[in-house]
Amino acid sequence: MSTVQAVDKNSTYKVKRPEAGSNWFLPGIFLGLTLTGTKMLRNLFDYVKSMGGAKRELMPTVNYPEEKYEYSPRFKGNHVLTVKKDGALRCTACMLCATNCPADCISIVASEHEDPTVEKFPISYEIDILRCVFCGFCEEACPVDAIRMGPEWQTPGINGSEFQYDLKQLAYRPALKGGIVSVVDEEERHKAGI
Amino acid sequence: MAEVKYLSEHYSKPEYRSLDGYKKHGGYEMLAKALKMEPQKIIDEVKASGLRGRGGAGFSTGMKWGFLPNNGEPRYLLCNADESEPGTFKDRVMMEKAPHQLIEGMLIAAFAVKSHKAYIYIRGEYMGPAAILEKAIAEAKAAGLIGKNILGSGFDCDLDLYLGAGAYICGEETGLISSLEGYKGQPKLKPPFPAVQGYLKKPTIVNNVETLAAVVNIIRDGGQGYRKYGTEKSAGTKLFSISGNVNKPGTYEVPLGYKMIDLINIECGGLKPGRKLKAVVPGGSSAPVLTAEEAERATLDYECLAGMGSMLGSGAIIVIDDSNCMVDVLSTITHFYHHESCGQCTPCREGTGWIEKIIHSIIHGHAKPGDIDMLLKIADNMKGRTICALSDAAALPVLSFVTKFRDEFEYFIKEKKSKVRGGQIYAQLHH
Amino acid sequence: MHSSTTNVPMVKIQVNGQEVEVKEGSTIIEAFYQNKIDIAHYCWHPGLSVAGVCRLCMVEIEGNPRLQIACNTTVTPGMRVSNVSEKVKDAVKWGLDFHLINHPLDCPICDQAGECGLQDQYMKYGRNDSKMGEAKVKKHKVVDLGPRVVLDSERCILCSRCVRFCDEVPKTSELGIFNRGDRAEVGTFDGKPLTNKYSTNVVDICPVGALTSRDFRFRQRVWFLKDKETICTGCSTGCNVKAYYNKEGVFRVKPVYNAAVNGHWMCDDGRDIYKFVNRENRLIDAKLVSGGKTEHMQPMELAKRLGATLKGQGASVALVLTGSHSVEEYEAIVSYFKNDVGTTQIYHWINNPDTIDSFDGILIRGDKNPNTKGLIEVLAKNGVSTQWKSLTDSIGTGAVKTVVVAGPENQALFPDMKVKISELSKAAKLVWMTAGKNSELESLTGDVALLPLKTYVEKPGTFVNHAGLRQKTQPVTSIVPGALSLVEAVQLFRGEELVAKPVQEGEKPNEIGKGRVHNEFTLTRGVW
Amino acid sequence: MFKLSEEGLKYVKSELTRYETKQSAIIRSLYRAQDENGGWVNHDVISHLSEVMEIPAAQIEEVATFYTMFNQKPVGKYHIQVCCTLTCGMMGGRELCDAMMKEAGCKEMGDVSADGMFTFSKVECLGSCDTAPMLQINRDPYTENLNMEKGLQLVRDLRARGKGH
Repeated sequence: MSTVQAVDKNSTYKVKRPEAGSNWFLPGIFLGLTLTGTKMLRNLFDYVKSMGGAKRELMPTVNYPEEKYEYSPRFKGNHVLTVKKDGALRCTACMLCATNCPADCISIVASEHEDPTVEKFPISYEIDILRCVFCGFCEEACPVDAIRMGPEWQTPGINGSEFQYDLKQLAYRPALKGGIVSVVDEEERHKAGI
Repeated sequence: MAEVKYLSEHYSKPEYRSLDGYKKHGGYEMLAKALKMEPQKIIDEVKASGLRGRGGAGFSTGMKWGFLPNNGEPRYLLCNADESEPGTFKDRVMMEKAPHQLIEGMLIAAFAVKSHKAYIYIRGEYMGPAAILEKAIAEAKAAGLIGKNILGSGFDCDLDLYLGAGAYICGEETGLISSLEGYKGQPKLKPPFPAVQGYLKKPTIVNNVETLAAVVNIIRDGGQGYRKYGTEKSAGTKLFSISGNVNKPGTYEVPLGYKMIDLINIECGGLKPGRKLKAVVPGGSSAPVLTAEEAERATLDYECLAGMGSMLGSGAIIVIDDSNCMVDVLSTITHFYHHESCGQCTPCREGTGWIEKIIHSIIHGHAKPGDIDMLLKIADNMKGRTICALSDAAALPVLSFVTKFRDEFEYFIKEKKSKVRGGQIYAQLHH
Repeated sequence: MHSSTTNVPMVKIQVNGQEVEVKEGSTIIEAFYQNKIDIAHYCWHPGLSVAGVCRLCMVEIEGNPRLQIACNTTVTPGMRVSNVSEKVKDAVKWGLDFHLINHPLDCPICDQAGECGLQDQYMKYGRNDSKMGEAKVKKHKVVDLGPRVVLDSERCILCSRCVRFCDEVPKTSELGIFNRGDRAEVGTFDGKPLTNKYSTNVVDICPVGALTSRDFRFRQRVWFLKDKETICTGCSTGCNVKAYYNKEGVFRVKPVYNAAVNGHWMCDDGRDIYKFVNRENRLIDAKLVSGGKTEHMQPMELAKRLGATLKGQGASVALVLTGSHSVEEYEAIVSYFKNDVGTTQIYHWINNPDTIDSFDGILIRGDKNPNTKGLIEVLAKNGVSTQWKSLTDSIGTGAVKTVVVAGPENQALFPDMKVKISELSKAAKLVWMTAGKNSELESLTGDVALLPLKTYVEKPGTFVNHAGLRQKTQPVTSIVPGALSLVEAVQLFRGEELVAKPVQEGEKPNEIGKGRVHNEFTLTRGVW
Repeated sequence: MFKLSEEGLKYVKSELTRYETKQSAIIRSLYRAQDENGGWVNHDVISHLSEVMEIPAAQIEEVATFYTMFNQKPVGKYHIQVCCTLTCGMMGGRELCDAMMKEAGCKEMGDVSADGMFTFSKVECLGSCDTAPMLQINRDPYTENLNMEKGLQLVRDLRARGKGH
């Protein structure tokens, strides 16, 4: 390192300057390359070894969309309106989800059901997915497990109206294969007269 | 101090039922004597006799008559012949054997309380006694004993028979009054008490059949004369209806203060051979049950039974021997009260239903251990919380049966079968 | 009961340690109610007789070992009453439990959820989880009691308020409690449904969701609704009501207690009055049809234009007024037409002359306008006395060229609407100011101007009821933003700009209803 | 449509004036109407009585459904009401009732047997506990001191008598 000289006469800072001729950076580059090189070679070697699929877990990257990341069951994805055993909607339009929703994106219109034991059900149930924050409050508020946050999350749409999910979409979209039966009905809770 | 036929002297004579037969044995002389007396004198005489209500409450009749306000309003005298307390059938015997005794007693009472309109409210199922009474009233009317200017005394009083239609609740004073007014027999709020505002909001006196019949003898023997039988506080005699596991069930008139165990063993011929006394319900189904040793010590008067935590009530003694399962007996009682609750007050309407369902689940083997304490808590919280005493009547048997025979209930819950009868005993819930 | 003017001696008692004064002969629960002290109760209602069947209003009276029910125990001087002692709390907890053991788990589908007596009082006095494991009693659901009321017997707690109401107010005794014990059910004798003119009041006084209104069934959850006091403009009684609304409009009205006007009740026709206020029945935009050309414009714009044409026309202009606007509006428009336009042709359109004085003995009056007396008062003050006939004649003779109609707010109450439209459209120029949408008006040809008006829920105003009682109302919400009230219309006729007036004293939102004791349902949510 | 007979109408009219208020006549008029309507009270009976007595129909229905002796469903020629409370319950009233029901061919309580003869109900205490077990047929005086054979024999006698005329 060369001698130190002050920047200007009356300043107190001292600056260290490299000697002339010692500032070409090649060794620095090689030093850096060794790290990426070893990583690259090891990955390449692992990838070749895993071609047969034996050591698949060694490769952290996921080949989306062929491979999909496995989310936990508590994952809060798109909403699902569950159904009863006979396929009718489990939801009785009690509006608790709409009340509990912080984003106020659920709008329900209830109407009379001819079967007196059912009495009330939603004729329209809309969720504005663009405003939904996927917090799961509706799922917590629902007394009869009529709405759940399902595992799906990749649902693109082209224009705004495709993000207004209506009853059919929420309960009977093809991915649900005819509707998910609500826990309430599986346990035959109503038979016990409670 | 065995059986005394004080009121029921001529009951065994068939002609006593007709007017002439009744007159042959001194009938309606007391009415004539009373009509010459001062009404207030009669009330004092009844008060002096220490006569207490024979229907179940045991309230001093003289005092009750004294509550009438003299504000010039028309007064009504009602005879409570609705007798639906399980175990009680003494009124039926009195009305069948001596209808005129009741009529004479009512006329004297009506004169004493200056009432010009009297009704006999009889329960709907008593078609036999109702027909007999109807005929007796017709005879009395024909003989000028009912209607205008009775026996020339200037006192007129109309007596009529009102038919109930099957409701235990109409045995309660204000329930009877509501039924008489043509509504559902649902008790009215008290205060105001019937003596102040009863039938059609006018002062009303409601007395039991036996109480009114006793008035005739009080006029004959005077207040002190009536005290010949019975104890200091429970004066006079009382007709007891004894049923259950005794050899000779029936109606026996004994002076108050008579030992209960003597009545069971002597008059009623004791229990069936090989059976031991297990419990006695002393005063109709609403009286708390007495265990066998309590029954041994009990004497038949208001004070002794009250002291034992039970009550004389309507004097209906139900003898239960050791062949019966107490849970089963209680199930019939709770079903009775659930069926008879008039449904006005929530604690009684829902509580009786709840209690019966718990007993039903005990008997059918799907009861939980906590149910016994639950029963006690429900009964405790029904008692004293309603307009009339039916909730107390429903709670008291449950409290007494469960506390005094708790082992049978616990055995039933644990083993799912009766401790006494083994196998699934017969107790089905029928609505 | 309260409104007896004779000075009844007062009695001093102590309630929960607090000194309280009450009229002699009143019951303990009235002492609680008048001093706004909380007490659990269902079957007692200030406007009905005492039933004493729910057994919740238990109080402990010093010197009395047993708990007494407050609704049937009259007050005696120096009585010390408490309903916060442990014994009472436990009794009320158990009393509530008895109410709840056979109650169905219907809250999700029950309209009363949010203002239900069981929910509110369970939260306040109950809060214990029921240990009832047995099966509940099953009863009839969705029973059709009549055109306006739906019954659910399982929710019913048999407090008999509805039965007592039908016996005591309309005195038609359509309701009864049939069967006995816990199988008892409220009901009508089929063949005689609940059709009396006050049937919907049973829905208000029913503390639970057993009786629900068919008109409001499943339409909205009550916690999404806000409420504000106004009066009912269905007839000249001027019942005090509370309108329940949110951004979509007004959903229902409930009566507010006002001893001087309607007590606790209101009639069934009044229940439908709110319907004309909502957007779907309203005239939204202003329209000017002249010389075959129709122009749609902002109401304020049309009002300015009309102002210009009307100024100084003199007697060739006639004004037709109905009894459904407020006194301030009448003063503004009548003085404008008298001074600026210079006409005295101001006519009062009476919608049902023959039944105008009828009265059903309780609340319903024949005169279907809230402010007829106010209009007559303003017309008299301005020395206007005209006969309707002279209007139709002068239209015939062409003396009157333009007719300005400050039309009816609620067209449903004006059966002669069609007749008047054809009568008045004979005039050369017709200016029709109304709040409601009307197909005849829209289809009129010739020189017509339609100006949308505000309804009574959107503007403040004073209404004078049949007895001359002046009642000020506060705007509840705004439904058609562009619409004008007559006061604003007159300002625009004069060419002035609309400027928001600062709120005067006495008109602040919570000052209007200060004097009134609220109906116990509207004091707090649900049964108090 | 149910119509009271000539004397029935006269009887009800006389009952209306017998008591202080006309409501008090409801019970006896219902008894009369029930007898003339084959032992049970239905909707037509109540509406007819309501017209005849000028009392709101709801009040009459309240009374008709409150008391147990007015049957809400059709009953057979012999409505056998077996007492099952307390003493009779202990003495076998319930077993007796079931046995008689089987004998008479009624499956459920309150049903009318195939031949229209019998209807059974388990009623509450009839006030004759000393002669338990006992029963009441329609509204006649009591049939007392029964046991299993007497009960079954009673059913057979009644069936024979019922077929007789």
